[in-house]
Amino acid sequence: MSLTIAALIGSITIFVLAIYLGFELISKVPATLHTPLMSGANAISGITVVGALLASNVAFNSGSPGIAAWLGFTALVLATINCVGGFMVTNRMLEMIAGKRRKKEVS
Amino acid sequence: MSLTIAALIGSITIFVLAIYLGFELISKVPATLHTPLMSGANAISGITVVGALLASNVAFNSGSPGIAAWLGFTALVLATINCVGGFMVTNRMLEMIAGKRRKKEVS
Amino acid sequence: MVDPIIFDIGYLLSAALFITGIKKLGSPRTAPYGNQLGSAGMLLAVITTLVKMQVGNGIIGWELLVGGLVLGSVIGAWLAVKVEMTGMPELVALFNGFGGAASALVALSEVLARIKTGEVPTDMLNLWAIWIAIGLSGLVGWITLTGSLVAMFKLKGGFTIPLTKKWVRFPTWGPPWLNFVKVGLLIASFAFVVMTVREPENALWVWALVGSSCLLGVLFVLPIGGADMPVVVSLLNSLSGVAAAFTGFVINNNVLIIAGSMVGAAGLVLTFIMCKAMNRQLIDVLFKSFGGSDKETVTRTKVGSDPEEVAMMCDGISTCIIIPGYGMAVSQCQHAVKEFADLMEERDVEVKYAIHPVAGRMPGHMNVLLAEANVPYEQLIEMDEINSEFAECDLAVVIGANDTTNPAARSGEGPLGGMPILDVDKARSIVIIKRSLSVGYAGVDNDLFFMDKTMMLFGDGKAMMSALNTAIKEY
Amino acid sequence: MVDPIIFDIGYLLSAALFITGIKKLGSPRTAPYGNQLGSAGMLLAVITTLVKMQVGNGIIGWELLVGGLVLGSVIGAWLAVKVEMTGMPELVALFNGFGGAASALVALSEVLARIKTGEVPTDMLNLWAIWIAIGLSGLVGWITLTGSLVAMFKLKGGFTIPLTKKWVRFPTWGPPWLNFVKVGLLIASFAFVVMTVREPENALWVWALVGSSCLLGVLFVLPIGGADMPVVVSLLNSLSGVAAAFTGFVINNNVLIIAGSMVGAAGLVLTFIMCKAMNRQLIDVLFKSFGGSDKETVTRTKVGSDPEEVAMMCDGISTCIIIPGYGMAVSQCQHAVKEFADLMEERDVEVKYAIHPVAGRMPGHMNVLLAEANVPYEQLIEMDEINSEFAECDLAVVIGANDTTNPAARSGEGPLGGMPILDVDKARSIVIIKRSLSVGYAGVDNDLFFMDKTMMLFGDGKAMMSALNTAIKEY
Ligand SMILES: NC(=O)c1ccc[n+]([C@@H]2O[C@H](COP(=O)([O-])OP(=O)(O)OC[C@H]3O[C@@H](n4cnc5c(N)ncnc54)[C@H](OP(=O)(O)O)[C@@H]3O)[C@@H](O)[C@H]2O)c1
Ligand SMILES: NC(=O)c1ccc[n+]([C@@H]2O[C@H](COP(=O)([O-])OP(=O)(O)OC[C@H]3O[C@@H](n4cnc5c(N)ncnc54)[C@H](OP(=O)(O)O)[C@@H]3O)[C@@H](O)[C@H]2O)c1
Repeated sequence: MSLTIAALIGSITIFVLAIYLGFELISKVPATLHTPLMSGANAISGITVVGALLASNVAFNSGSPGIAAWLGFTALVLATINCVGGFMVTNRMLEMIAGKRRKKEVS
Repeated sequence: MSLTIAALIGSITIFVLAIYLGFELISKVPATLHTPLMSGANAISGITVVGALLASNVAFNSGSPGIAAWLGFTALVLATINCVGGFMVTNRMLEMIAGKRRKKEVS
Repeated sequence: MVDPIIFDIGYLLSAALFITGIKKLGSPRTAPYGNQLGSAGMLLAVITTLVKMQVGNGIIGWELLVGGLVLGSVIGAWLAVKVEMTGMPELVALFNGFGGAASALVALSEVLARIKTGEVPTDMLNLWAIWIAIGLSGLVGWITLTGSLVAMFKLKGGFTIPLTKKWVRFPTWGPPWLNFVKVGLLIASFAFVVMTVREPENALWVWALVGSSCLLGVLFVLPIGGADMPVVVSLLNSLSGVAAAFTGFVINNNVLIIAGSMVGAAGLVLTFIMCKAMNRQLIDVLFKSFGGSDKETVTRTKVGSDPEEVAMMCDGISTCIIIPGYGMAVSQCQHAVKEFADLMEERDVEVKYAIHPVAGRMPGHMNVLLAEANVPYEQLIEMDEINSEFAECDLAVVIGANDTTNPAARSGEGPLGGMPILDVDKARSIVIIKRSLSVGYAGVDNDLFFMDKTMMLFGDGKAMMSALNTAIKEY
Repeated sequence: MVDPIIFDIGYLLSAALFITGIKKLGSPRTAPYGNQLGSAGMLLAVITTLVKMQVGNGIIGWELLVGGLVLGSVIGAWLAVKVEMTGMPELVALFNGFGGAASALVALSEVLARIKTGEVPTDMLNLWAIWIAIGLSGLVGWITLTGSLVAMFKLKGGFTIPLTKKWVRFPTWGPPWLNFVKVGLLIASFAFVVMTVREPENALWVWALVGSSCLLGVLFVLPIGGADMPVVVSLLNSLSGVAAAFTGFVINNNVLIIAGSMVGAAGLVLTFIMCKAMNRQLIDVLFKSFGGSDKETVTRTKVGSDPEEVAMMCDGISTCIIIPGYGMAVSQCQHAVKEFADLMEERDVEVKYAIHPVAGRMPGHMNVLLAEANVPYEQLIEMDEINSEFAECDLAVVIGANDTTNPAARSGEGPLGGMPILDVDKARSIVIIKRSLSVGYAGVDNDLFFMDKTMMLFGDGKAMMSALNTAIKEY
């Protein structure tokens, strides 16, 4: 798990590019979509679930699952709630806004 | 100059992100700016001048500057023409379009 | 040699899904698809991680990992399904807090495990890079957690004290000097981050950081009025993305970095967009308190009308504008409202809905509710467009809206000062349905109620609307 | 340990400058600033590279490197300064070709040097990654070079054969079967790339690739009519970006990857935007030839007028629309046109300019020229806006425009079919200044010339405009 300087620079480059991209992605959003967009983005920030998986596994693998392991497990549960709940609640909101509209367009 | 798999993946990630970013950056451009934008972007693609510098130096450093070295040198000249000429010609076009307009705004 | 590439491709693909997902979420037609893309990306990332761990050192606690995932999914799904439309903003805030907490916990777990097993990096580069990433991830993560929790309670308006079942209004408190405390705490937190790097074996600094950043989150949101909560939640959402990105640096994983920093940036943009829609400056939102203060005592009075009287009013008009507000959301009377509109249309009245951008408690709140009640999209008119029509409108029916119609906003002073409002007072006659003369979110008295052309229908939105509909049918 | 980080920060900063530069280039107010940011990024990247090389293994051929940079700068600056406004599109195409060639040459130099010194990678990963990057960089780079050169000559319209001084029109030739040849060549080129990887020591495949891709570039542009060249140049610009990105993989440098792929993507977007402005589908542009074909022989005739007659016409009108076209650019008569407009305005005539999006030979051509002549920006009206005003216009003065005014486009057939045009034929009277009755770029006869209300002023644009101005002053 040792870091090389090249890898660090690569990560920082990716960080900067993704920030630029984030700024560009969203330009004009109608008020109706503010909350769904916020909640969808929030669900995506639950990607930390990947970190939680790694952290709890590393901690449990290390033999003596102390406080670190259980912190990792808590993180896992919270992150999963964030993702799953977030995507579902976003979906519910969108069903009502966009779902109806789509139906109208078809008919 | 050996490549690790992590570095390659990092580069590919950067490649993909930059492509996304490129697509997002430009959305609506007034016709007046089509040519300057094209020519400005073209000048930026002259960034290959960095590659040309490295290539010609490596080739000359290798002791016997054969065909590879002179190819690198040619690349260097062409890339520099592309950058310098490109930025200057873009500037000339913009001076006429935007420069005039700015002057008007001030007065 | 081929295996590791597959995992990286998996991560790259999931990052691409996130990017496309966020992009599509920004436009009405593609938003549901965008959300699906996002969740597909998440699933892919989780599966990739599980397989990678199994292929790597092997997973020891399969039951635990899967258990955690299942437990989280069940809780998340349950919360998402059972919440009512009015409770959505609170839930989003809660989820957001969980996300921040998870990032902070991963960082904490990592640093404690490393200290315990003595895996503290010895070379400068690794120490600085990893320890700073851990510190920042914790700092931002804990702020997100406690800030989001406070925001959630503020959105709810308060909480019941356990056992006593007493409802307590959540306080909004922020004297000017608090801003100095906040700055001081922020500096202290950064100092703690630096200290963790200088004494990497000492867990004390880590815990100090946890404490200071948790406190910071609370103090950050405490002075902000409930009306500004959506903006704050959006900002906290941006922070939770940043926390995830820092966690990505801790565990050296690109997909966290990409998704996290993208959400961070996009969330910030959204925050500004929302500020603009609410006609507020971000800096004012964060450092000047607004609304949610103690309600003014109502001194004036107005005699209420009854549904029959209003039904009579409704006869013979030709244009009617319906102005829904937070009260419609609370009493869930959108279906009754739609029925009222249908009754009016049967009588050849032209019906439109005036949608204020911040009516209700979340942006787009009214659109969501009315869409649920099958109101045709074309009848929902945005503020800017409909304001010119009030002068030609025979009857304006205000259902549980208050601040968004309050002419006091035009004066430019007070908590509502400068907020654009619906020009309901220009209508030929006005009916207002609410339970009392009491104030709305911003806590400002509303002259509209006391105008001669205004009839007040006091009562719960749903009950009153039904009564009105019955009265119209019988008239 | 600190040193290498500085270089990487330099590269990262220059990438950020490129990104911001491209973004700013897309909006009129910020475009000049965007261009400066881009050039600052380039300067930073070059300096970073030079310092890094010196600090690293040391630079042996300083004179050569600096010499190359200076030589390139001088040539580039000279070309940029001496070109006339009308020649800009050609110059951009030429520069673009140089950029592609540079990428291809770097790749070629790298592969030849490695073969010569025996530094061919032995492990699969390096071999595949580097050799494929080299192959693709060459493939795309050579296509860009030869394609851009052909495009340049097409934009010029032709070339003088050396020694004989004979002007030859550049041919446009592309029977349907040529598309199959192109596909075949493309497949062959990819096969050569694969072969370079399979026999990495064998330079033969490299040269085969050079040949096939050069040919491909020529055949790709040869069938495309001159009128579509701007789109093609934009597409080639995108390709030159892609070539630079592949070169980035070859020399393992992120700034090349970022700048290159960003230009690649942005160029593609711009290509589509331009297609849309010219009302063409990209696929039609690339695979169906259009315009630039042999000119039709003119059979009808029309008697020309003289400036005095037109000066008389100009007296007593109250609205005048000026329609500039390619002929104004060729004869450089924009100042005379502005003088004409001033004369009209002195006589209380309202003057406007009708700007067709593809008038001239590059988008925005007319705006640039008229801005040079100090025409106020508000008087330049876009096609969609001004078309409704022709019916109320007393006099339309067409100066060297043809296709953009040709009513034949409305029929939907022929090379002009479907192109939106300026409704000049609706004006009450029309004056057209051009040298003859001959056709414009698309090679279609123009009924406008033969209408009764049309007066033709035959002659060079500048000469004719000056004569007209004198006549008006003397009238
Ligand atoms: N949309 C957003 O993003 C957002 C988010 C947070 C805050 N805000 C703020 O919230 C406010 C929204 O304005 P608004 O006009 O929609 O609402 P409001 O000003 O908050 O007023 C809502 C009114 O509904 C009435 N009401 C409550 N429950 C009811 C029930 N069951 N039946 C009938 N009436 C009921 C209340 O009066 P009674 O108590 O007399 O019944 C109250 O005066 C603005 O100040 C806005 O800035 C907006
Ligand atoms: N803007 C772009 O991006 C772009 C790029 C490439 C091609 N195109 C195409 O170019 C065409 C542009 O239309 P347009 O109406 O501007 O031009 P056009 O249709 O090409 O016609 C220009 C006319 O100017 C006359 N002319 C040439 N030299 C002259 C001189 N010295 N003095 C006076 N008149 C002169 C020519 O007639 P005489 O020979 O009789 O004098 C010619 O008919 C369109 O077909 C467009 O699709 C546009």
